[in-house]
Amino acid sequence: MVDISLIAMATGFVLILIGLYGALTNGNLLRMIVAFTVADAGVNLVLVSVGYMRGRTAPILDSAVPAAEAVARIIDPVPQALVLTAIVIGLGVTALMLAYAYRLYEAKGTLDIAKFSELKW
Amino acid sequence: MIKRVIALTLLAGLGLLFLGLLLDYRPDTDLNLSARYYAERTAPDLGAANIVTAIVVTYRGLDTLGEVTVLFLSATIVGLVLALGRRRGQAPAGLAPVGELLTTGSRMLTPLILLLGAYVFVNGHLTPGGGFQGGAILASGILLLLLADPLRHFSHGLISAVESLAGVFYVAIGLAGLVWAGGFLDNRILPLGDLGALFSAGAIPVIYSLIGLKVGAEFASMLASLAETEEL
Amino acid sequence: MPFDWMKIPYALLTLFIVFNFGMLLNALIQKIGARVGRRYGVPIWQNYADLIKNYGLRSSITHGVMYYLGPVFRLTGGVGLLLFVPTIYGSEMFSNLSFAGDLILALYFVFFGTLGMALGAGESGHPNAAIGITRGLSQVTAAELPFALAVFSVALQYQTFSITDIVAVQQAGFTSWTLFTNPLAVAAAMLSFLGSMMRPPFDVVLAPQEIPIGPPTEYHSSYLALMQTNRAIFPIAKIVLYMSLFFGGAASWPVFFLKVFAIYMVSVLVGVAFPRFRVEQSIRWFLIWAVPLGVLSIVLV
Amino acid sequence: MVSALYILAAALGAAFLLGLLREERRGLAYGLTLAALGFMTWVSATWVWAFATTALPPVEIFTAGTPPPFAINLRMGMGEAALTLLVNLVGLASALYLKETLLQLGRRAMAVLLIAIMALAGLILTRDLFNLFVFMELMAISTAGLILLSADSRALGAGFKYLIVSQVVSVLLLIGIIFAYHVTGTLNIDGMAQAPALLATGIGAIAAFLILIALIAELKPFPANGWALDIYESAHPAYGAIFSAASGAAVIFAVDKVLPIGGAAWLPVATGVGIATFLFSNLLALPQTNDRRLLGYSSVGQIGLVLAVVGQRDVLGEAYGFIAFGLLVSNAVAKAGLFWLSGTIEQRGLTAWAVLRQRPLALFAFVTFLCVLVGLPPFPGFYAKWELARLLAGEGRMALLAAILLGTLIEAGYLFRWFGYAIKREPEAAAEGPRMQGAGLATGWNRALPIAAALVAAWGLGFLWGDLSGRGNLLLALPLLFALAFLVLDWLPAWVKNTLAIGGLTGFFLLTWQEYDPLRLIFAAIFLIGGSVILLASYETKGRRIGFYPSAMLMYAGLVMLIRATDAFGFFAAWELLTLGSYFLILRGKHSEPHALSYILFSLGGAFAILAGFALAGQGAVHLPLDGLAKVAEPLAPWVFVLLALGFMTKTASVGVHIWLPGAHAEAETDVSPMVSGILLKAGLYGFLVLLMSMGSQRLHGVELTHVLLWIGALSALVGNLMAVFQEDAKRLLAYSSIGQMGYALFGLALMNHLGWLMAIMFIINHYVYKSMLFLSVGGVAKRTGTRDMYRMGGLVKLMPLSFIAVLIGIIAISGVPPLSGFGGRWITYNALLDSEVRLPIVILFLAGPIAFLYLFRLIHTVFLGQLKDEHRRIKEAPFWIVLPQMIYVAVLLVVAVVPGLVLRHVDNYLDRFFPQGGLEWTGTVISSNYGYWNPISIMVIVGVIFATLFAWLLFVNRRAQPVKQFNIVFSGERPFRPETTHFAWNFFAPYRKALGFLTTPLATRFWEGITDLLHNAGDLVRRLYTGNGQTYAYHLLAFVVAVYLIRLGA
Repeated sequence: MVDISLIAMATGFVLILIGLYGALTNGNLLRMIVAFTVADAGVNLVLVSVGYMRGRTAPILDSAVPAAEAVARIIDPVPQALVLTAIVIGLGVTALMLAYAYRLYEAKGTLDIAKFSELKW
Repeated sequence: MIKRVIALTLLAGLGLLFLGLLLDYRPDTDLNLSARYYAERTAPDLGAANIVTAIVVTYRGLDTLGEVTVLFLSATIVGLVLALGRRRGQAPAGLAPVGELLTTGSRMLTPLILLLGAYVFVNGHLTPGGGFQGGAILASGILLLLLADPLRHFSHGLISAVESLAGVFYVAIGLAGLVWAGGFLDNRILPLGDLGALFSAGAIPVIYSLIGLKVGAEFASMLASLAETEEL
Repeated sequence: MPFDWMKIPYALLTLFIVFNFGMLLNALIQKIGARVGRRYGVPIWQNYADLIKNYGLRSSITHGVMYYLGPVFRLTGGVGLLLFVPTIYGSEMFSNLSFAGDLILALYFVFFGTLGMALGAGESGHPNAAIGITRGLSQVTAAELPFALAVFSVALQYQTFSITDIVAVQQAGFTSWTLFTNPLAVAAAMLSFLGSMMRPPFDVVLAPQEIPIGPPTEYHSSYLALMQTNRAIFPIAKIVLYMSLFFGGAASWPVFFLKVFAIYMVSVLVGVAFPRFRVEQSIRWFLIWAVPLGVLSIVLV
Repeated sequence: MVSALYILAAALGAAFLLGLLREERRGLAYGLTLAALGFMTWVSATWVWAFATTALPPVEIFTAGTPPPFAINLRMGMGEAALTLLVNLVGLASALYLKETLLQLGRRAMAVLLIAIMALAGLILTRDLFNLFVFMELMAISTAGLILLSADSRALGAGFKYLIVSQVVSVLLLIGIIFAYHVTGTLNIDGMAQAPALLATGIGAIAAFLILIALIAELKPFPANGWALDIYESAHPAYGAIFSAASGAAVIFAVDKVLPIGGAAWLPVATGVGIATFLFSNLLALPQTNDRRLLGYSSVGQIGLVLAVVGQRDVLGEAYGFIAFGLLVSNAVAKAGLFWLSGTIEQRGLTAWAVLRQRPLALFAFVTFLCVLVGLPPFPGFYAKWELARLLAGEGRMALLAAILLGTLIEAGYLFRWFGYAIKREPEAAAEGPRMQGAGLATGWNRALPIAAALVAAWGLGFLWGDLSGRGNLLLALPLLFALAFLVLDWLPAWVKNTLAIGGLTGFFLLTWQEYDPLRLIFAAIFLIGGSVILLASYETKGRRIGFYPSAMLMYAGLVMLIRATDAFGFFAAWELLTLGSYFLILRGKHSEPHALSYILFSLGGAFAILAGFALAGQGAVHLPLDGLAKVAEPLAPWVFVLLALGFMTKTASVGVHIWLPGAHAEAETDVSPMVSGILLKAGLYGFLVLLMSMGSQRLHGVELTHVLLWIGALSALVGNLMAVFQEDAKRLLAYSSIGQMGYALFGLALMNHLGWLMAIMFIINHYVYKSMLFLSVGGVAKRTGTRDMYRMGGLVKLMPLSFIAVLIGIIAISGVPPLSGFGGRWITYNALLDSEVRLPIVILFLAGPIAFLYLFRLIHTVFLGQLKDEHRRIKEAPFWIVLPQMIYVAVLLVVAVVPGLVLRHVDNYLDRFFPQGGLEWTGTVISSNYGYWNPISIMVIVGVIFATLFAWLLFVNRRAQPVKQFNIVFSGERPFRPETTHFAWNFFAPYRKALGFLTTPLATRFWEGITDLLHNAGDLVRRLYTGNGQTYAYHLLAFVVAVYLIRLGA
């Protein structure tokens, strides 16, 4: 039976590729931003799926998982911590891109990226 | 058309890369070096029940500090970017009336959302979730208020005050760790208490609630800034 | 080595002999040219008459210092060249002041006169003078090259630059002349000799018909007299150099007169037969015919 | 010492505190920002001082009280301390520079600036990979924020493009990090580096690839750096300074930390990407017209160069830090300074920088930064490039060294072209803004201070790197100090400085002349005594003459250090100093800007060939004494010979590389032309002497190299003289004649026998004397008549007799006519030719000889003889100070003509050491060789006597002759009424041009113009790659990633 983490990772990768494809082919700024968020979601999915181990539980020490048995019972907590930071950073950049998109729209009245290419060569 | 073909070929190349990762990936059978250390040492050293919180707040505290700064930065820059925009000042014109269901729902739900958010970031070191998740919940409450009444004006002064104070205290705690305890952002400046209790795991709950407040405030300021650009 | 004063009277004696020989030779050659053209030609003493007339005249005008120095430079060049080269081989009396420098000095002293003349004529302000000089200088660059190559190949052959040594080697009968031991060099040198003798086909420089007598246009009376004296001495001095290098030099005066006359006739004979070259034609002619001979002479020595 | 964490904490604390202050308390907020930055700078400064003075090991800083693999640790070593100091200093200076903008935008902008600097410091200090990612993202976001400071509306577009690219980079980096963690079990960089096997195959290899390619992408590699250039062009210049100096340095240090995890296979990749970026960025910078975009290309190129150096760390060993930091620090200081300078100029065109001419101090800063960038002495880049070349050549990586030198040459090209515009061109639109007067650096004090700091830092670092290099600090060399002293004394009047200069030169000669052997003594005499004689002519110029004396003294300092140099480094440093000094001198001419540019390019090209030659000869040895060239191993020796010969040929303007000389010498000022022509060309010959003395003759593929030099010398003589014949401009005629004379001297040296070298020495002395004399006299005539075209002059002998005498003696000397010293040179030449077995080149040399007559006569006839023009009727003799040196030279020429032994005898004996047989015998007044004899005194006497008698006789006969008026000539009956029509000067040798004109077709000029056009068009074509569309830039990035992956897969 294929391990759940492989499925999650595969979907993560597919999401990344879809996101990047969207960012590359869509001229509209907002569509690009949404595409990047899709890619970020894919990345986060991959991050989480790396730490998973079959038949283990979440790394919370409580009545169900006493401190002594922790080593044998819990999955790898580090990717979980990393994904937390990755999500927040992804959000920060997306918020910034939205603000930029707004100002670009206000400046040129269009959302087509090709229109903002006066800086070239 | 040509753009699509090029995009597809490039992504095929990247996909090849990812395929290489996917196929050779063997999940671990038991915890690796760092995970094993965290599993064994978190309870006795830091006294935190939620290992992920322990990692996020203390072991990799600098990351979180960086992360909070990222959010602070985004909020500030969004404020800066949109402030530049608003200087030309458009007064919002007449508004479409808001649905009755939304106004009563928000009046009832908002306190509950805020309560849940507070609970999440206060118990960060015990139950799943923590500062960021709690802050996000708080922000969703504020978003609900905004949806209900788009003209509502949030006092930026209050939000940035909360934000700054939380940030300053966070850095102060970090420095305190450096001066009194083992290192920067070390949580052993407060008693560890016993595992599972509310007041345990040293400074972790304090830090995490500060983070919760700060994240909530930052989201609020971002939403407020974005709302004020509403061109009705 | 102490400078023995007796050399000066001997040198003046050589100068006197060569000067008179030059005057007569020029007149004789003009007479031969006329007789070929079925004319009587000038009397043999004609040059003396012109010279005395010019020396007698007193000019009251000058175009400035350099104009003054032009003829002086010219004659100094002619006389100097004669004295720096030993005329008669073997005789202490007639080796003139050749202690001062060797073949290279002679080679370069030829230009002393030309340079001085150029400056003087330039000063006169007459455009034709300048045009004549540019033609002369342009032609000289191409004409000098084969001669320099020939001289160098001779120097290579005899491994010396001192003229007396070169002549000494050629004393063993006329088969030992450079003419036979190094014919290519002599051929190149003789072609270049034609170029330097200001006779047709290379006399565009002072072309009588086209520009009133070229560089010395503005010169007259005593200035012209100096130039005429030089016109007598300078060709002979150059021929002495050719004679010493290529035709075994002269052991006595009669041999000297004969050889000089023979070499001079070479340029006359060629001159009679050919029309005048323009400057670029003459340059091309030298570079196409004379220079390869010179190069071959150096490579094959 | 305060722990490095306080740097991060202080910045964050201040940023958050700013939130508390009310909106209108901006002054206080600005004060707080400066205080925080000041504190951070102080902390890193104390660390740098601690590491510099005590042998402190790098300090590990743990967070969260737990050892590294399980928590984030920071390291503070010498490298980190220096870089954080650099970052904080640039941040502080930029904050100062941005005073108005920050106060206008309020506390938010200040917070963003603080966090940006903190992010960079974090990037440098952290040893944890994920933490590196967090700080990288912080830097990306704060960059996007800071771009908004710019008043340029296009900055928004640039910001958005940057965010797109940083999103793609973060995707790759995160995937790489998580799989690297999965494989190695740790996130600590050092932990990963210790387990290279894990990251060598399978997932580990791909993870390492993703991490490293993401980091390298952040370093703006070619072709994926369109976004960076847009930021440089549109961002506020103060931010441009931070972006290029600080963030460039921080990210390159991060790459340096993380590179080991990719194992040794990654070094060639880093080098490849780095060198490609360096070359292409410099190529694309050629066609740029916007100053900030040009600076952008240059900084992207420099970072590429440092990346290439990082890629060579295995070869560079312990000198790696010295080189990498040298290049990094030079780039940082120069770029920051240039960006701040660009802030004080309104228009963005390159010629707009001509406004700097009103601000001498700013102009000095501008040229200092350019020299720091190109890596000229005495700045750090010079020492770094020397060590780099030495080590690369030692490892046989000549292709890489060639690429680096080519890139640097192109960079020097567009930078000095820019400097030429600043000095000579007029700014297009008259800047209607406030006319900025006074010597100040910039308008506000807050803009002047950063520029001044960068200037002081540039010179200070030059001093520091001089000490660190262990090769004798250039700034402590007496001659260079003497030259720099004139910088300080530039406010004095010109004649005071002139006296000081002459005193300095002659004093130095008198102090040191015993130390030199006869050969070097001649060169010392020419450089010092000759230089001071020419300087006499400089008394002519009144006023202060800003910039002349420092440049002149720099050239003389370089020349003196050249002959006193004993090892390759000293020689090369002197070579570049004299090139720089002479470039500034030539640039002073009115229309000399294009020629000065071609001069500096050829000279630097030659200098780099010499650098490559010395590096190859050294084979990695730390010190290479000059006579060590003899001990170079066989397979390399010919190549070293070729490289060094190429370098020296650019200075003696041999045929092929001679096209810079005519313009440079003709357009220079009156007293600069003799210096540059009479003295500077000898440096090239001195180089050849050193080369031939140590290496002797070499064979390459069976071809005898000195034989090739013979042909080049002969051809230069022919081409030089032939071109001189057809010139209309007097100074150009003399310039081409110099090419011819240098061809003779090179021929003499290449004969490789006793008399050949003696001939070359004779030529060196003669050429200095008569070329300086002729240039001075022509300069004097040009000053009086106002023109240099010969056909406009004529008949000046009556009005300028002294100049005429000088030119007369000069042309007699050059043409080699007996009484004067020129004949001595010719006589030795003939004897030398007889000695050697050379045959064919002689033909060309003999043809070149008489041609000298043509242009000499043309010069003297058209200028002094012939018809006097109406407008010149009342001109006076040349100024006294210009005529005096000429008369000195006339005297010297006569003395050398009569007694050549005075100088040549010692040299002759000295040359016995190299070529024992074939010397001259000096018996009494006769000088005889194996083949002939020459008695200069007797020739002079005989000629003099004959001349005097005839002259006296003529004077006696024509006692009453009066000078006649100008037009009183036999003009076939007509009366010439206009001097113009009767002065034969224009197209003087028309028949000659018909005959041999085809030899003067400008093949070399066409060849070199072809190359420059090729580079320009290539640059113009390739830069179309950056279409300006943000999405296209994302394509470039992905294509770059996939391409590098395929290349690595293939390798």
